[in-house]
Amino acid sequence: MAKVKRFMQGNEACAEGALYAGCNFFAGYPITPSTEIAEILGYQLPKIGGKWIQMEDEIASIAATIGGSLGGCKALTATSGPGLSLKQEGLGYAAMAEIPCVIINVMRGGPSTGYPTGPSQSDMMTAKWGTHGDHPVIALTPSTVPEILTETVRAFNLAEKYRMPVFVFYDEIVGHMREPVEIPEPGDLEIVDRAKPTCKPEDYKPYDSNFEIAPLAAYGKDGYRFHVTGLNHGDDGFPTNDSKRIDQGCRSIMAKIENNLDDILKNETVDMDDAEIVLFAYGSTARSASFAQRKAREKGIKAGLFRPLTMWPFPEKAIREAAKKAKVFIVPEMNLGQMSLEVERCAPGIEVKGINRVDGEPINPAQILECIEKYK
Amino acid sequence: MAKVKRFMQGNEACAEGALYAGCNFFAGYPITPSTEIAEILGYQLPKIGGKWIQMEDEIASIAATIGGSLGGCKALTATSGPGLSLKQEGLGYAAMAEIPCVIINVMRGGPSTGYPTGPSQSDMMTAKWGTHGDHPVIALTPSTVPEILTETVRAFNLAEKYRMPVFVFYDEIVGHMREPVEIPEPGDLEIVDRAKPTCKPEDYKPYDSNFEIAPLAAYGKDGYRFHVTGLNHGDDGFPTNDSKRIDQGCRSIMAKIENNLDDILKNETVDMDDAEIVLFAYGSTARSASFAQRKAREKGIKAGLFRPLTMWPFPEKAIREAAKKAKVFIVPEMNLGQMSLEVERCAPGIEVKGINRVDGEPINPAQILECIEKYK
Amino acid sequence: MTAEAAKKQKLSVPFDYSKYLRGGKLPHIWCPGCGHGIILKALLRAIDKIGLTNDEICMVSGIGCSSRTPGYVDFNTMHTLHGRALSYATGIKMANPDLNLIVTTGDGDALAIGGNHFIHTCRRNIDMTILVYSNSIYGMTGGQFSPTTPEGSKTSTSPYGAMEPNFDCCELAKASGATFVARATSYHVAELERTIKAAIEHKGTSVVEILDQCPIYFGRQNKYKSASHMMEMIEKDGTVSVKQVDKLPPEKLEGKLLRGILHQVEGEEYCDKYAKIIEKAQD
Amino acid sequence: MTAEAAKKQKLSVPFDYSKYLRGGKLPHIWCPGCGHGIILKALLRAIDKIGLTNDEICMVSGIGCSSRTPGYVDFNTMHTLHGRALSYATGIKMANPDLNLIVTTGDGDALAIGGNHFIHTCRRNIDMTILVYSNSIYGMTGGQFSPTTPEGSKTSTSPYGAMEPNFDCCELAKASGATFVARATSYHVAELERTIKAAIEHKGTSVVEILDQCPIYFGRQNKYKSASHMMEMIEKDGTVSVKQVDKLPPEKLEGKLLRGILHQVEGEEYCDKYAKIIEKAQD
Amino acid sequence: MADRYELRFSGSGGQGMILAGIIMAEAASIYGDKNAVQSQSYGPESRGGASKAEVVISDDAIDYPKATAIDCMLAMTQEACTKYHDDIKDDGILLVDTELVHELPKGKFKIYEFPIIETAREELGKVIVANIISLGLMTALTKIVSEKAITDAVLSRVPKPFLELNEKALKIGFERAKELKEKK
Amino acid sequence: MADRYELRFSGSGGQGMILAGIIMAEAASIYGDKNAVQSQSYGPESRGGASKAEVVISDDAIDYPKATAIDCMLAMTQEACTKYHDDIKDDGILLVDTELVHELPKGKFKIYEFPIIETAREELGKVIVANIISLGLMTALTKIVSEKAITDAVLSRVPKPFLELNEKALKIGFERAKELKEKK
Amino acid sequence: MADAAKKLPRIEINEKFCKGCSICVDFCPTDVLEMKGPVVVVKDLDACTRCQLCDLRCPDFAIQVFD
Amino acid sequence: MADAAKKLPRIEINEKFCKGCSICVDFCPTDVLEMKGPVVVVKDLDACTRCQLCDLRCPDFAIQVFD
Ligand SMILES: Cc1ncc(C[n+]2csc(CCOP(=O)(O)OP(=O)(O)O)c2C)c(N)n1
Ligand SMILES: Cc1ncc(C[n+]2csc(CCOP(=O)(O)OP(=O)(O)O)c2C)c(N)n1
Ligand code: SF4
Ligand code: SF4
Ligand code: SF4
Ligand code: SF4
Ligand code: SF4
Ligand code: SF4
Ligand SMILES: [Mg+2]
Ligand SMILES: [Mg+2]
Repeated sequence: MAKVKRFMQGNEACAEGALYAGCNFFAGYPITPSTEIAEILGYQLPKIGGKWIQMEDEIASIAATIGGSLGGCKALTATSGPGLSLKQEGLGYAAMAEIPCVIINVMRGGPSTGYPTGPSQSDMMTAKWGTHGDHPVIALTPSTVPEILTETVRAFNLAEKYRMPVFVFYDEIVGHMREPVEIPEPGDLEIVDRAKPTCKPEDYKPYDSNFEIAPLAAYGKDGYRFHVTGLNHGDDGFPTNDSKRIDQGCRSIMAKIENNLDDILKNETVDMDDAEIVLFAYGSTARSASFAQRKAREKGIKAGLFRPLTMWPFPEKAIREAAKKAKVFIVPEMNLGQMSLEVERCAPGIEVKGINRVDGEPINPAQILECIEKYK
Repeated sequence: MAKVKRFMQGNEACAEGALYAGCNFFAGYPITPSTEIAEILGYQLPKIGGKWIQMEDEIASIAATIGGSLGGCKALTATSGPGLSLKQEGLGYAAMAEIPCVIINVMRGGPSTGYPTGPSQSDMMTAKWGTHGDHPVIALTPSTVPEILTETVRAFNLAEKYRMPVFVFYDEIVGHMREPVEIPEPGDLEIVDRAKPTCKPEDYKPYDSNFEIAPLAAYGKDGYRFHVTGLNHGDDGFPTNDSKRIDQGCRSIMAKIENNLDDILKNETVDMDDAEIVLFAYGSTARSASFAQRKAREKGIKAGLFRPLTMWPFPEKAIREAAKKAKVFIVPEMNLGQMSLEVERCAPGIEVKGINRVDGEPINPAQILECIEKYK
Repeated sequence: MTAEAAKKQKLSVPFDYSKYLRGGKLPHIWCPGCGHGIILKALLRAIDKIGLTNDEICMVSGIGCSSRTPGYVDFNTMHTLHGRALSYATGIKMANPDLNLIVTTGDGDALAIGGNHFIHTCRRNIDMTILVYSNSIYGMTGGQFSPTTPEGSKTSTSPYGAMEPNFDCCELAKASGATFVARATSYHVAELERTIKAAIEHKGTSVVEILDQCPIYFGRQNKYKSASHMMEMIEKDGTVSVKQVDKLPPEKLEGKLLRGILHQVEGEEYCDKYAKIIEKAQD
Repeated sequence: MTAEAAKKQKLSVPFDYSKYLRGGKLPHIWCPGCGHGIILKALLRAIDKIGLTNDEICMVSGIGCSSRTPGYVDFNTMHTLHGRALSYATGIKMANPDLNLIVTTGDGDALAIGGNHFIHTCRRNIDMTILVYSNSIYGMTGGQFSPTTPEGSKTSTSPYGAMEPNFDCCELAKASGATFVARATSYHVAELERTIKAAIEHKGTSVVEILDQCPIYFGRQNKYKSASHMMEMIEKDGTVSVKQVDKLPPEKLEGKLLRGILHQVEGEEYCDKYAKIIEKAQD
Repeated sequence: MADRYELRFSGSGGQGMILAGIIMAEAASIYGDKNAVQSQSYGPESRGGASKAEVVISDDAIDYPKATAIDCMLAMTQEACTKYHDDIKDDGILLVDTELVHELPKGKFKIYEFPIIETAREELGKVIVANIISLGLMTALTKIVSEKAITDAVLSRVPKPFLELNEKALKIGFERAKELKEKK
Repeated sequence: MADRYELRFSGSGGQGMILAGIIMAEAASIYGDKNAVQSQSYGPESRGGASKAEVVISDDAIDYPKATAIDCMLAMTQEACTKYHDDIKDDGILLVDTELVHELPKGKFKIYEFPIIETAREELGKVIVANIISLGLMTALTKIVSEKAITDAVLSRVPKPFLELNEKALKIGFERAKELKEKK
Repeated sequence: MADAAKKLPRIEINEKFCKGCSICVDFCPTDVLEMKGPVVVVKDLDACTRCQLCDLRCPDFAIQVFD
Repeated sequence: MADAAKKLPRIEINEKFCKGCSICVDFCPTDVLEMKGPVVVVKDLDACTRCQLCDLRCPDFAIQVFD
């Protein structure tokens, strides 16, 4: 039987993906252009007995989200630029205390209040470095409405699997545009649930270093009692001043990522085999890049498209690989050059050309094509 | 006559520097290990008729600081990691609205509450990318107590000159250690005051694009009335949807920095002329690096030290220059590798070796020397 | 006859708003029937009655429809971040205590995200006038419930009816330490003007909660026929003047909010106190 | 004689705290004479009187000396961020309404940086017990003034004497919507235990402001001779029980804070209400 | 059909232009067998001022979601017409409401004028269905979706009591478009 | 003198070890003609537990501010002694309080035992000046600063009524150190 | 005063500013105004008492009443 | 009850936990306790009324009174 196809908005697909993934907790605070996610879930979550709350601000929202997660729920919050800045301290807490949760950031013009209804991709570096201190980051960057659905599902899976906050970042264009989406049926997409402890309650250690990722119990649900803190802590979750354990703790939250790159990274590539001109693009900009890449190939130009769906961790190895054949990387972004810096770092000696727009307008295919032609 | 010499703590030198620079407004919220700055200024500022207030949190502190600045004061706030994360939205506002102010961040172990009394250098990237949206950043990184004084003065000068928030970032070690400091007398150090408008009040435009940096009037002090917003705005300070003006605004706040690198950058170099092994180090870590570099030279190893006092904007040109002769960059940092990424980007093809500690202990000279010896 | 000419003839003339308005900024962005414009006009008349000059005023706001007010007036003006207006205003006032600070803010801006700064500003009793444009909704973002949305109301985030209890903004201000607390509406326009005037004239933190209407989001979702309908039902019939309280039987008071100056006491003002600290320090 | 043996003999035995304490965590980090330990002990006795099991309780805190409480007790415990405990607790409670949420927080944590979450939690009337360890100081960071530091006090950030007016934590809680509001002290230990018990048993948001002492920072800077001296002056002589108010002449009440349950009303609890929303949605 | 067909619905907030765009896209992609992407521009205040919705229809996957060269544009107000007509193709179509658009732009594209709002008001008694009439017009003018597909799409979004009204509105659109075409 | 001379003052919070370190450093750098850097370690709770202050003294600029190889260490409690003695040089000095340190660590360094606290209590009636006695002892044992410099440094920090007491405490330190040395 | 001598007020409506909310119409005590399509117009100037309520309640600076 | 028959309570002091704050000493109604250097000791067990106030007010879980 054909799948149900619905014509829906990016933000709607996000809510749909969250529900598919088993999300049963949402806490948020309205902000353009992400508000629809909260609105839809405010309608849908009660229907399935899930919990939904509008908090007094974004700080409270991320805090409640983390609390909901520790209460055993799959928890989500959604916001945009200014809200992302406010959530930073809480995000660091989730990373440090290793609490799964998913954060959607629909990007609008910044900095500050900026251009609330204009599209942008200028929060990409904030995703990685926003909160103080070294912390692990996973950030996914879908380009289409169906992809927002599937990447939101993947975000929940990664969050639950790696016990950490996982971001989905997309720009206002993808968030507000509409496309037909085939609604997956149960079983169509993989769903990862949080590993639960199986040991005796008295043996339970929420940060047991015998595990790569220790199972996380829920407060009051499984008979395990444990302590959680944002201070550096030992296996048992209690604060420690032992410099060895501090070091281990700081490194192990990063190692979760580094040791599982194959599982976490996801890229789409088009015509990369012989590509001399590599377009590195994400979000709605990747759609323009794709258009331009097609046209370029039609003109016989050896252009390829590298489209990261996992932006953080950065696809360093793949870029280093691509750099071996490429003579130029073109990085179109609706910002003043953010991911292009990472490309530059990982493609030493290769020219990296940014196409940057910060005027509230999308980067159109013609602009990219023109740039490609300069390098052909 | 000999200058007065006082034995003082890093944080004390910071307060001293602020007063020397003409700081007459402080708003803050206590947090280890930066609290002494607030405490000292709470005692000193009233003595000179300056304003001092303890706000209810860090968000209010940065807001009041910006308000104080628009009221015509030279304004300061001071914090550490978690407070820095909370101030992010406000910092973006200051950048966007181009309001001078100085922010001290005394670095402790992170992420999250982390290790409040332990030293760290893990907020360096947050300085640059913490708030959402593209925004200009100046961040200074003193290594000694006397330098904290002089760099705090320089921070005020740069803030007032370039109409933007300027950071001074140092680690807990430099913040809490004590050294003898020669107290500069009036006139010893350059003091920059905010450019004031000279036009007729009705002609005044706070973002006049005829200036590289338009003069900033003060509310209620000079008879100029004007509007300030964190939205994208035109010359007159009012919100605009004109994509050209939005683009111009976003770029001009960055151009202030890019066009004045010579004025803003400041590095100290030791034995760099023939250096094959370049130590790139800052803050207290630079002191260890300096020790190690000396010892290495004693052993005949061609080691040099590159010590940025302005970390942001990144000394890209100087590093590219140094990369021409260097065979390796060694970057010791009390974090898991932050500035080393920038060095890597700007030294394409050259090995960049990080020495990283995140256990709450300083990086000692022996550790660095050992690393140098591996590359000799 | 121009207003000028009328004045000369000593006839009663309508108020000339233009001296306080920035040229070329009208019409404002507010929707048809939005109460925010009514408040702005009453505020300008109050300022005129007090006789403040444009230079003597600094108006600060956060983010929201209400917070767009400063953009229209020819004072020292600042449009800040969502919820933070009072902290910016505190900085400005400390730096320059001679300025008359007026903060225009929404129920969301002041009481949701800005709640902490609201209570702390009241506590400090720093001299400023806080006008809370209280329309029971987040207007700017398209109609989500706020901490003043009546229980049961439909909003875009309360499709099953709002379930959260409300703040009483005035009680909160009073309990926090504000020395002047009042409630007004955009329906009772003359009273509104008088209340704002009294609030500005009061030395210390003054809070005026002004019930007004968002016909577009709150109105439509809750089946109000028009802006006037909302003003009639919510502002006129939903409130009672403090002056009438004693005269009315209890059943007439039920479910009604009180209008007027609800609380006014003397209390030493923050900047005045700080001036004494300076004196002490310089001793 | 062991406590066990004593119990068998039906003699009065001291309370056995160990069943609620985590092994190996004592002695705690609090300074000699710090009131926080007294509060913790009273809390444990209250829990025992109610008969809650360790599994049924979730204790959440922010950052501060007071916020270290959860580390010592064998419940579900969470030490969060400065000021944010109530928001974390709200998430946990929503996810798992069967848990008894107890939040231990300081005057700085709850009322300075955490003020917004404090008032909104009270407003929602979500079922949790908020214990504010009110020692008039930021203890953890070395003694800066807080929103409850009495005017004139010396602290490390008020060298000329604190100039800011205080919050009345209980008034603020009440005005915000809390349905149970009480004040207690670490001096009146039996009353403290009873009050905490009543607070936990109350359904809805319960706030207990507990006056206690920081002899190290508040005490030393303000010339108190000892912890006992502070307890005597501030807690014993500085307060009056609500039960005695009517019996005392006005001059005996001046400058005194009231102790006891100051406000208790019924109000539908947040999670109960939300359960109804779920029912409605699933209809 | 070329690899992409681009439509733009423009007018002022409240005229239902975004809904019209969505319905057109649904007609193509859910009730037809094509692909479609709809996008829109929000004003800075999301209220008042000109607003527009764009629909790209294609037999293949659609990457760039915004208009590049418009095949057919509807303008329901003068402001929208003036602001947005620029990128209509030379062989494209511009449909305007006669009541509100007086100044016609210059260009090589074909211009059709029709009193859409007036018809909704006078013939159907409901200004609110002007956007549905316009969908009928656009469908018949462009033939980019079938009349059945647009009818299905419209009716799936309309509450029962209004089915007939909307069907009528669509039909009016279909018919008058034919007349318009014939006139040219 | 080598290019750096390192001292460590250790004990428990409240014993004035940090102040002692600061005074020693001031003696060297403000009242003497050397350079000095003082640093300290804060416990995670900044109260209770072992605490230490380190002073590096040199004729030249001092880069690394922490101890690398200790020339002279004071331990006022057993915990501090056990925790911090590790990096005393082979030819270094360890001075301990006899009352509180019972288990002496093993090492090639010289160990001096002296009842510092007891002397403060018994001879001067004020436990609080134990740290000043220790400064006297350290000065005389190490000769890294002059007696005049340390005296100036101490007295500049002491309120008038306590000048004499502190001077006495220092003198006791100077004298007893000489006796200790002679004994060895 | 005799009816003949009565001087009528002048009601100025700024059509560019008027957003047609009808607040002035709905609350005019003597029913002077009415909506005509999207803007307000004067229906019965004679009845105007110069109470200014229309001005005071107009959110849009769009109506003023002169003697 | 005759004095001879009086069964004395047992006061257990945990010296490892006691921080010497003297709260128990200062508030004991019958002056049973006293400070000895840094910790508390029993001075006059005979006077103890078993009121438990010392336990209730001790912040450090350091003193308990058994029958
Ligand atoms: C940090 C942050 N969070 C959220 C928003 C989005 N936002 C803008 S205005 C607003 C609510 C405004 O409501 P209110 O203050 O009541 O003003 P009104 O529009 O109703 O006049 C919100 C949630 C924002 N701009 N910044
Ligand atoms: C965001 C943030 N700001 C500041 C701090 C520093 N800080 C830690 S605890 C504290 C105050 C604690 O005071 P209170 O809540 O009264 O608890 P007490 O220590 O007095 O028991 C402060 C300011 C922090 N940890 N995080
Ligand atoms: S959305 Fe509501 S509050 Fe905002 S301008 Fe429109 S009517 Fe006013
Ligand atoms: S600093 Fe004060 S509040 Fe903190 S533990 Fe010590 S006495 Fe208690
Ligand atoms: S002035 Fe009064 S009577 Fe005249 S039109 Fe206005 S509201 Fe009506
Ligand atoms: S109140 Fe003002 S905007 Fe509304 S209809 Fe009347 S004149 Fe027009
Ligand atoms: S039980 Fe009572 S009488 Fe006995 S020692 Fe304790 S406080 Fe004193
Ligand atoms: S109250 Fe407790 S800690 Fe204090 S002296 Fe007595 S037993 Fe020791
Ligand atoms: Mg509102
Ligand atoms: Mg406190």
